[in-house]
Amino acid sequence: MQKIGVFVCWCGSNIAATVDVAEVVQAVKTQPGVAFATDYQYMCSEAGQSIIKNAIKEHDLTGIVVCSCSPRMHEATFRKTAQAAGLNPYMVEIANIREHCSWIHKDKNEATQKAIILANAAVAKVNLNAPLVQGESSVTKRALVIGGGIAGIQTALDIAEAGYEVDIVEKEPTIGGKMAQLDKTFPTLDCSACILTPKMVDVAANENITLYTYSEVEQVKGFVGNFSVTIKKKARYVKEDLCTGCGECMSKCPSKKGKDEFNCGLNNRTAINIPFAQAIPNVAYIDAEQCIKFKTGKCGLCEKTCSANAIDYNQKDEIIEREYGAIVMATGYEPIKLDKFDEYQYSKHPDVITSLELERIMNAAGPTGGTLLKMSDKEHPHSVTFIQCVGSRDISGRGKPYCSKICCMYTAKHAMLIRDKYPDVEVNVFYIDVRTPGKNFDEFYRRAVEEYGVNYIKGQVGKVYEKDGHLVVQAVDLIANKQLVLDTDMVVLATAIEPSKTARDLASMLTASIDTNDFITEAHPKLRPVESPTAGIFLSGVCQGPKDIPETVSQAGAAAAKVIGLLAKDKLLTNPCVAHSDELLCNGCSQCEKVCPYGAISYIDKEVNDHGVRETRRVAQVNEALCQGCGACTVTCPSGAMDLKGFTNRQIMAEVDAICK
Amino acid sequence: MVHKSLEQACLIMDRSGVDTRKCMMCGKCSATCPAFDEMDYHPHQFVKMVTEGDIESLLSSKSLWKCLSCFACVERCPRGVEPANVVEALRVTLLRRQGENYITADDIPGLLDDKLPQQAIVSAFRKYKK
Amino acid sequence: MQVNSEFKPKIVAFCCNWCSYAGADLAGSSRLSYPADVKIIKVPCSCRVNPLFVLRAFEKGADGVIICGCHPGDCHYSTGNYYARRRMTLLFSMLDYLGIEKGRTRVEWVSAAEGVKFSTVMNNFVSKIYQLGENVKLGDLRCRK
Amino acid sequence: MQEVIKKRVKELFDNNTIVRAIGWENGEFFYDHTPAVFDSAADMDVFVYDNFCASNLSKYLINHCAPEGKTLVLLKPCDTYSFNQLLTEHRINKDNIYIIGIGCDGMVDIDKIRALGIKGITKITQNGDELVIDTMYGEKKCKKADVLLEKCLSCKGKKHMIYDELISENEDEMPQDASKRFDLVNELENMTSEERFAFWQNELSKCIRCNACRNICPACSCRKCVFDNSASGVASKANADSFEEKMFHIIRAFHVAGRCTDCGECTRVCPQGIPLHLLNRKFIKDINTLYGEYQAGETADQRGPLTDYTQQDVEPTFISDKEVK
Repeated sequence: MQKIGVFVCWCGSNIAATVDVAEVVQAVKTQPGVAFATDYQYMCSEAGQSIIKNAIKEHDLTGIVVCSCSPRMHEATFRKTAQAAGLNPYMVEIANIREHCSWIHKDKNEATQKAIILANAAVAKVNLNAPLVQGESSVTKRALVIGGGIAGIQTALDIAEAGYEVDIVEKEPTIGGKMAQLDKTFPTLDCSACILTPKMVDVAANENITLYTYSEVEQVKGFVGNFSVTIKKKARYVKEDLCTGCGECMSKCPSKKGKDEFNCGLNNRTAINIPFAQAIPNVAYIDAEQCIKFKTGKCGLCEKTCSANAIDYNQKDEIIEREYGAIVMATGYEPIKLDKFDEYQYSKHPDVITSLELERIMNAAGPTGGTLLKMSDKEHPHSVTFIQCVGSRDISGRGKPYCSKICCMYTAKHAMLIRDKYPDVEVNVFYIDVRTPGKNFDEFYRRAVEEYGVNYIKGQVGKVYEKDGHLVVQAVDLIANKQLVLDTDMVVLATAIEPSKTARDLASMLTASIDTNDFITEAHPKLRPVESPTAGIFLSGVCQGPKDIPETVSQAGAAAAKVIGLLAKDKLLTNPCVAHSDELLCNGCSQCEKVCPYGAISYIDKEVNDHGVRETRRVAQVNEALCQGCGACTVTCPSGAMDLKGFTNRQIMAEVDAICK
Repeated sequence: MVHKSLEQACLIMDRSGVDTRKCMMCGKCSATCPAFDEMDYHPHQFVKMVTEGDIESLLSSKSLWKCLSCFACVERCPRGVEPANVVEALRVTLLRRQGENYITADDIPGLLDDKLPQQAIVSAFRKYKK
Repeated sequence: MQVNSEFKPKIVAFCCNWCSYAGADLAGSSRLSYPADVKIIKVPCSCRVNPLFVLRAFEKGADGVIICGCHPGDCHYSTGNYYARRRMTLLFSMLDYLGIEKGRTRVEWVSAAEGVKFSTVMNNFVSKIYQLGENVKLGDLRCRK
Repeated sequence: MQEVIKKRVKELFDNNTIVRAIGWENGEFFYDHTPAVFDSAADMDVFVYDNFCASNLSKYLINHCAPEGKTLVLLKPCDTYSFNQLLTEHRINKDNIYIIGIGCDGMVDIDKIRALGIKGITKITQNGDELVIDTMYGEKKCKKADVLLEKCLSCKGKKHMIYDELISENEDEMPQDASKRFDLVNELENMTSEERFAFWQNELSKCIRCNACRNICPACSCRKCVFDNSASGVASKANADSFEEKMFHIIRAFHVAGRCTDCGECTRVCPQGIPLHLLNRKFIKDINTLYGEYQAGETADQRGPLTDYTQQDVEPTFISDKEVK
């Protein structure tokens, strides 16, 4: 028989205002096994924990129930408390009477009765708890960063700096990501490439960093400290170790009609290509779908041109298997597709562009050499209209329900840069709200209005259409309460951003939680913002939520710090709530093996002593280091031989019984 | 006091099936509206006025009858607010106040004949069922 | 159907630790209420829910049993909810086949970010159980007081 | 046929291919054959094979294989499915087993003959499609098709799924019309919920928990059943009330869902005449419609539908939200 102590927390007024804690204490005292019960204002406080420790010693408690906030908040705290008093930490159960009770019910009697039932269920469970001992697992001292944009680069550099090996997997032929495509950065107007490319060079030069560009993560197995990852390195058809990046092949390549992805498809590129001058690695790749050699078997001009003999048309995709202790998601974002926003003519008129396209047009390495020109006739525009919130804050199903966060600031930047370089150009910005929370952000926006004369008009654009060869914008000025019809030469759409399309599949592979918008969920929105709830998976950059560059870099550094903290450990304690097979009940039928996602179950022939009958039987065996404790096997097992420690059949049924009493 | 009549606001929201509080005042409805210049109150204003319960001003406005029911505002609203449905609810409200031509849904079947266009029947039910 | 005004249903909600339990926490911290008739049991994964537990709950007098897990594809253990989905579909179909009201059992996918959904799901489920009334077809009469 | 089999098995004993054979022998009555273990050629003298050898011998291999050497088993076509399923689940080892697949044209239900009003039966012989029945009141005749066992009415065909050798005349015969297999399930499904409840309440209340259905079932072959295990939390030896009747039968059917070959033994052996196979068939029908056609035991390396999934599987709400009849 257990001797159970029950500790009911008031959580100040969070619980006590709705739940009569004294009544809960009285009620649980009548439960079998309960030897002691009390309440206190803050059980998690130093004083509260002392009450628990003292009671454990004084009453020789064998198990405790804390009726408090969610176990997700303080289960770990109270387990430590129990351990400090000499009790096995797994003899602790939490009855969640705050999130699941006091915070959602108003009627005090109702809430109190529910709290009593939740406490009774926890008591019933503890009655069947058994002490559990955590195992140990090793840590592979190497990290994987998925994504080679500024987030991935910063995380990898920080991890490498601490002396750990780190690999970057980037799906594009070069690292750099979106930041490499930007012209200037707000609010300082730094040249984006000038601040990014030194970091890219650092990555290439750092001996702790291995780069896998033009590569994708194919499969992830394992768990914190021991991930096993399959990486597919796609064939570049150019030998990375030989190519010098001289670009001679590009000048000779006759297939010049590929869309230049780096310039958002605004101009063309050759089939053999280096995305941009500062690409890392500075190595060409061949777009096999475009290459004449691959399509017809004839050509081979690049091979003839290359003095380094780097071209290899027979190169195959390479599969790389590596072990990692930690994985960082830094998969970034894409602007959304605008096919559902026909009213802005984006797909029909070349002078209606996205903000990212404008970045390329403004950039000296871009399709117009940095001169602001209309893409339709390469003429100088006399007026440019910006439309904000295109697809952001949209719950109609056409766009994204969230604020993309970066658009207000980059639009102010674009407007300012245009007015600065071309004072003759009239710039109008249609906005719903201008959001500028950030250091020097509002000052920056005000400068655009006050110093550079950008017209900010509160109101949205209803439609854009073409009339007599020029663009017309029909909009509203909400402050003047007027409908406006303006002629303009260019329209720039502040397009909503969404997580990279690869995020969902990767999250599935990593078993990281992901929300309905495909942002990866953090372990706690306030207190653990760079970790996934899945141990060993960390989040860096926009994959977790919209962010600008400074925020991304801070988060990248924070994720690196968490990774370093993990890799610095030699051993990790494992979850002791793992499956266990009773060899006397096991039929050896192999059904459990089939549903185990970790390959943790194997079968051995074992001599058993079944009530005096000695025989060799085929029985299931659980590798406790591999088992993560999901319990899929326990339900597959018809005889009930397979059970889950900490969540045994009898424990769960005891909870059911207590609730239904 | 911002709220003129919460009760009236609820009545219109109920009748139109539109939750006007979802509006974020972007003005896209007014930017889109082909009848904007004819109106005294504009689409984004209707929505705001319903939220605030200022129904009486709306009922006496000519905007109510200037709306073409083209549904461009419904189509483009990023918040799913459906201003045109608000207009329809306001029209119905006004219709119902005129005692003489107020009929109940039960009266309609008796008024139907074979030649009546489908659209008219549906619209009659829509008006009087609300 | 006769609705007993005194009727207070007993509803057992099995919630997976990673998504739905966290979703319930979020509903709590967002103060999104749902009836106190719902009592949550934490399980590591929806695939830990044995049909025996569901029947046990009904035996002991539950009027409704709901199982909540991560959305398919988002399982913390990759595949657990896929197995739970098949098991529960078949179990529910069997209960229906035996003439047990199918509204008494339900599976819903609620992520850690869906506090609102959690509360909506529970409100809807509870009102369904109020409609169905007391579970007399599948209870152990000895457990009735 | 009986003599051909007997001769061949004796040969196999004599040339030491096998050390044991599992077949049938006469029971209390001539229509009451029971499974039997033969340890020598001489033992085989009492072997029988006729219209009353319905029992599926595959399950006996779990506990009755000879410790050394090969054990022979006689399997009718439908029994081979159970055999494969047991192989899949590693309950038996093919290396120790020698299978003679024997032909079958359906087994006969003595109660159905009696139901025709034929009494005082002393002997039954088959003549083509007809059964010739000697009774104390003279010779009677009936069509064999009219008195087949329930399980034979949805015969899976005459083809053996696994064997070492065959003694069969009709191996290639196609299954007889099995389209009626789910007729009763459909009928139940089309009833109102209340009618179904009444039907099952009536049927399951007859259960005396003799466990015959469990013990005969080749899929239900746990070393120790959860219902016998005092530590399982659900142990029960007798049905105390209507809930426990349902609980036992739901769990029994659920534990074999996706593994049941629909051999029909549960219904055949139920002394209370409960149509237990209708529970199993409901699962089979649901599995077939929701997850694709699946026949347990067709081969020995299948992945069962409950240890498998697809990302697009139907949601349980499909059941919960279905229109109520």
